[in-house]
Amino acid sequence: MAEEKPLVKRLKVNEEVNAAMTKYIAEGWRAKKEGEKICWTTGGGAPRELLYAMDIWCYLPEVQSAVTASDQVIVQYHMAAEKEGYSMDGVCPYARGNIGEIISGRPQGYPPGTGGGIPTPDILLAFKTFCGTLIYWWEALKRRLGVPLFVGDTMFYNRPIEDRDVSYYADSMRDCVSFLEKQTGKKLDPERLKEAQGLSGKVRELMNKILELNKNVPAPFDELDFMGTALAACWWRGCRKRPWNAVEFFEKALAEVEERVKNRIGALEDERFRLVFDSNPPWYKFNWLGDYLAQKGAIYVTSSFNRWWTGYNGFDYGWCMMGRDWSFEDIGRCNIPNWINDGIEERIKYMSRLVKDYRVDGAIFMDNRGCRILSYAMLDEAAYLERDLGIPTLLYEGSMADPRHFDEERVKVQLDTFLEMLEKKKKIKRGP
Amino acid sequence: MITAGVDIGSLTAKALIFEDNKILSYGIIPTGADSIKTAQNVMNIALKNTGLSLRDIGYIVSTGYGRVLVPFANKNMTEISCHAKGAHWFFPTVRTVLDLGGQDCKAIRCNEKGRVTNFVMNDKCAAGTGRFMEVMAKTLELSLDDIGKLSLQTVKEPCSISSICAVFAKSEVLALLRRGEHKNDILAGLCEAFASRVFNLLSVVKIEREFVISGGIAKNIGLVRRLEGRAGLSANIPFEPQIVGALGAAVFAKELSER
Amino acid sequence: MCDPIFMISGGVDVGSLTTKAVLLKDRKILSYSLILSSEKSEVISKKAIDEALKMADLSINDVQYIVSTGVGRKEVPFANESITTPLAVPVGAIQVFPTARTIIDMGAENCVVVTCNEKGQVTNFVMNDKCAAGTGLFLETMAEALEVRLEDMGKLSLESKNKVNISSMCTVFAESEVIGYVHMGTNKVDIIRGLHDAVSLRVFGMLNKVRFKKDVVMVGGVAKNIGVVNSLKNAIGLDILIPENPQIVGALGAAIVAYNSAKDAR
Amino acid sequence: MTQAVEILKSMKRLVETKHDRARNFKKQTGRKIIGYTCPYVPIEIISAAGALPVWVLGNTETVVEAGAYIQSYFCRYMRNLVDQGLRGVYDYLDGIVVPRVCDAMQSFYEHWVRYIATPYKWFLQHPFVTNTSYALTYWTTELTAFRESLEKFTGRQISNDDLRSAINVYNTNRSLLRQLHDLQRRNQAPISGTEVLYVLVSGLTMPVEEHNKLLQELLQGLPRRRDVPKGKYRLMLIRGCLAEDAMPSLQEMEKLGGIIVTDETCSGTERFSKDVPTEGDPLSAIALRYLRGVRCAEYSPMERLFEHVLRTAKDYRIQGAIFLLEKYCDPYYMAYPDIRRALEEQRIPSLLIETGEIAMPLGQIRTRIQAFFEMIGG
Repeated sequence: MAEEKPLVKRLKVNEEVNAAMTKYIAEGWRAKKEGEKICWTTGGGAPRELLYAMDIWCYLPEVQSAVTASDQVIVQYHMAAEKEGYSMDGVCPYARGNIGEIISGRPQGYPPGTGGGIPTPDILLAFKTFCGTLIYWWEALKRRLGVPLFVGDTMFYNRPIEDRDVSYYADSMRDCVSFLEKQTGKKLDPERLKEAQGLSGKVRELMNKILELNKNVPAPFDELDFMGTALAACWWRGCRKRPWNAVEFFEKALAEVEERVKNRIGALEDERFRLVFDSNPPWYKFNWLGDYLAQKGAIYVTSSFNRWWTGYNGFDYGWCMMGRDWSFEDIGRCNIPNWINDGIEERIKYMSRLVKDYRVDGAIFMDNRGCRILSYAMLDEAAYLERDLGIPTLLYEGSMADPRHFDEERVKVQLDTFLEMLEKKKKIKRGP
Repeated sequence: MITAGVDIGSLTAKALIFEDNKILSYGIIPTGADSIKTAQNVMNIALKNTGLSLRDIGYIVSTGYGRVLVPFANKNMTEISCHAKGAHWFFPTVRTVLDLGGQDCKAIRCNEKGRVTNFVMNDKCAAGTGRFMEVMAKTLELSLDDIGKLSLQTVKEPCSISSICAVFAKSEVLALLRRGEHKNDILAGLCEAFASRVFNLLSVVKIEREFVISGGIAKNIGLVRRLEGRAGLSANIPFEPQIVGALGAAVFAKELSER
Repeated sequence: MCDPIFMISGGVDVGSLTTKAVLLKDRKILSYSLILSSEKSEVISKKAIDEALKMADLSINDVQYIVSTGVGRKEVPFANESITTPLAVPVGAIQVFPTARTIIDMGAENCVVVTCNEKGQVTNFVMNDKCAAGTGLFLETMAEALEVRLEDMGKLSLESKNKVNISSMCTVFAESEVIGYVHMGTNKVDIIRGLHDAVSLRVFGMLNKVRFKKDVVMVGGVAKNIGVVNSLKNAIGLDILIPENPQIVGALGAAIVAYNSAKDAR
Repeated sequence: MTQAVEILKSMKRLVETKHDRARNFKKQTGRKIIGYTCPYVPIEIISAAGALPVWVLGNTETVVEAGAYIQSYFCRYMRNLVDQGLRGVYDYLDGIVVPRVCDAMQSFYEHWVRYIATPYKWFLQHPFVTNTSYALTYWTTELTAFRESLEKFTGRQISNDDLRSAINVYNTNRSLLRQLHDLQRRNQAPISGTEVLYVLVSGLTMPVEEHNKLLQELLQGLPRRRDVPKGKYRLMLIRGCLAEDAMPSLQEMEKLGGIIVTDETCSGTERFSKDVPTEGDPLSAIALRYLRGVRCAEYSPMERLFEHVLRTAKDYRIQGAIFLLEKYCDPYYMAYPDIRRALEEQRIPSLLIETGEIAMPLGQIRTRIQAFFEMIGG
């Protein structure tokens, strides 16, 4: 029976990341009491380095919603938000979860040990580096919490990035600095920002190294599992404080992965199908998905998601290397590029590269009702992978953070059928 | 003067005869495909044992799904206004009315005169409508009346019903049956899902006591208990919850005729 | 007792509304059964296979290999193997129509569109998304609302002279829309036609997603609805092949798979 | 002098025949036609280039072919447009111009250029932040690039005088529409919301000069109109793009005794409430108008939107606001709860009606609207 097969061999470092996150939230509450500044900022190209350089505590409501989803408590927040009119179909499930959490006030002891959700902000910082929702969401937070908001902006790069784009970002960075200086009453120390950018660049480099190692057969780690580590990157890139110095997590992770590669240890005992995914995973079914695939010898070896800011379309993350002299333009050059903000052509190129470089047998995407910007090119990608690269592709219906859009039985049927398809394909390849 | 209210719902049609603030008589029949005929039939049934004829009725207000198709009505009004009015007639202190109709479910807030001050209706997802419960009763081969009682006699614990769509809830129930779950537990699960959805509607209009439940499903004791539990209030239920709409219409008819 | 040189194999399809069983003697259908899935899968699947066995006058021991499919496939105690519906259906369809390359399976709660190769192996497939339009349940609910028998809908819709547009794809909304039309005294046959057009447009959308190719076969309960089939034909501009017993194709496919596995076993 | 009613009828006809008219226009004038999707496209530049800007409008037809490219959870407006494109409804377009507004519109642009591929295409990188100097700088450069690309495509220089005259004629159009909007402020508005919709939409699909003529006649005729609409309940309509796809719901509202006297929609007041300054360098003037002059649930800061809604609600003495929101329209759904609350604080009740592919049938909409009127009418 499939069920008896060993499941995913997970990365040890993830436990440390989770512990650190719990601590960061608890510490944040304490620091807030002592008058330190808390900032809620957006994922993607928001200059987190700047916040750390100015000793501002930095929290990501997007991540928080992913966490409440994987803790299976997000639906109550969704419903709280829906009562106020935040539509289940119209509004991003992250935003609904986050706003609902504010509306309903957090239930006692949730999330376990975190002192109850992320600390309430003194500063709001939104950079539109991919979806428009971020802006509407942060504007809604501003109206609800009455906290000062700064909005930074980048364009939609369905064309090559030009110098005017870079200087536009750089200008908004400069503006952002004076905003933060006003809010904190402190001046930015350029050396601190240089250091933070360096750390951040180091994280990009390490992360990229690790992701490259999954090109090995068998794949040393499960791409879904690695998201646990990647969390540290999107949260604490540029943070030097222990235990949240992301560089350290990634050095550990790299060591762990290199060790596995050296001894030809795979994340699965018997790796049979190498898969890629686009968009987000269903956070509330996160481990379930990895293990269900593992039972059938299938594993995600790469994804657009984890590569979203290490750059893979020829963009040089070396811009932010340690010790280099930086300008706001440089920071722009390394924060702007991001596949989520690319046009269809670029995304297809991107997927094809992943498929070839990682020797992928099939693609299983979640058709993500929760995020239009992540999913808008999916059907085009799928068509291209199937028709032009002969890579079987499955789209199953779901939402990154709203379990009510996910029907386990139906997903199982589709996964089973699809993996059976791959099986047949393999047989044909091997011949009789 | 004698007035009447006719409520052509999607599942049942009701007519009520009303004189100097008293209910003379009423009739309830299933809504047929031809609603004009249905309206006449139900009106005749209501008139039958009053010795009155249509000519004796001074003013008639129609309401419900088929409100525009009642040939002998002087005016038509929505079930929302009529349910508030009717509930207010039964319980003058009422401030919140929950009407669980066949096709949709409405939470209504009203003032001391029984006038609507705020209302919300269920969106497309049918959990929270009579149709939903009817489909489930059929699926479980039970009569609508049993559902409530049985749902309170759970064997293990309530099954969790995740789907809010009537159609998918149906297949979910079938799956539970295939897995050999006990009917009562499935029913309990259904009523839980139902109650939580309906309660959401109530909290949108901000539930205030006194609160009245009208419509056919008010007879579902399992649901009523669960709603009361969530609201922390005890609900007022008219002796015949299905006629509240028709009654409201008749009361409006009285007021309009006096203008 | 049957001749040992022959191979007896069985397929059981436990659907959400009906359960079907098919018995094969080699690749030929010996007997089949179709009953309502009103009980636990373990029980109902047994009933189905027993009924088929009775008709073929065989006992369960005569059957070398049994494959189960459908939503209850995992709960069939006597099955040697279980496969999903999208895998079983094309195998069965190919058996009936060797030229089949695209199969539409419209069951009670799911609508699956599959493309396959000449061996009946799946090359691509898509399932309807959670909004249930385009499924048997959708039409069943509407039949109830219209107070007509589900099985009559097909031919009734053919009498329709003028088109009624069903705007909503949501079952519940569509139902109240239908009731609305009924209350307005709209001709039932026109409403039914409107429903069929709505359903077939949805399926057409799915066909586009898998980039369907000839021949197109339709199976499952809804395939018996001539109205849906016709408006789908008009939509895709191709003929659609319908097996004589569209509901048992899944079970048939499972039985064929069983036959092959048993043959390999020898 | 023609009756207002006659002009309104003719405008309705103009809308119904928009595609044929466009095709004839090309045949007769040989000019190019450029499609656009949103009020943040500076159409002055397009018409200064000698092309006819045409707003591509959604209709209520079922989406079929587009389903293979855009998922069902994108708004009908965008899915429907791609579907129309695939079916060749807009085959007369020489180009498409789409600004960066919402994610769905980005997706629309990407799919349009990929699968419908009009000869000319331009994605206008409109800043999301409208109140900074560097946003204005960026936007001005963007418009300069847009101007040049249009010159290349049409093979004709766009002089500043071309721009100025385009600005003037569109300012005229805007001020005429404002005059019409002023008439709706009256206690007994001489024109219904459904009629206004045709006035607005017809203007989006024809040469602006001709539309101006019609508007002038209409404005002369209206004050003397005898059969003024009977509607009792003064309503404000809030929606993204207001086009024919909203017509069924609008008709219900006004049939049941309401009258739409003002709106907050992209194709409505948002389009004409602000003029382009006529002095100074025309392109900079356009840039300023199309950056600072916008109030949209997409752009930051959003206060302008809230202020406008509340002010107009007061000016026009509305008794109720109808949020006629397209399902899956995330920007509006994100702002909706706060706008609704702001209106409630002004004692203005509101009703939410969702339109879209899996939306409510009219029967359901009717009940909600009638109940809403019974509530505000007492």
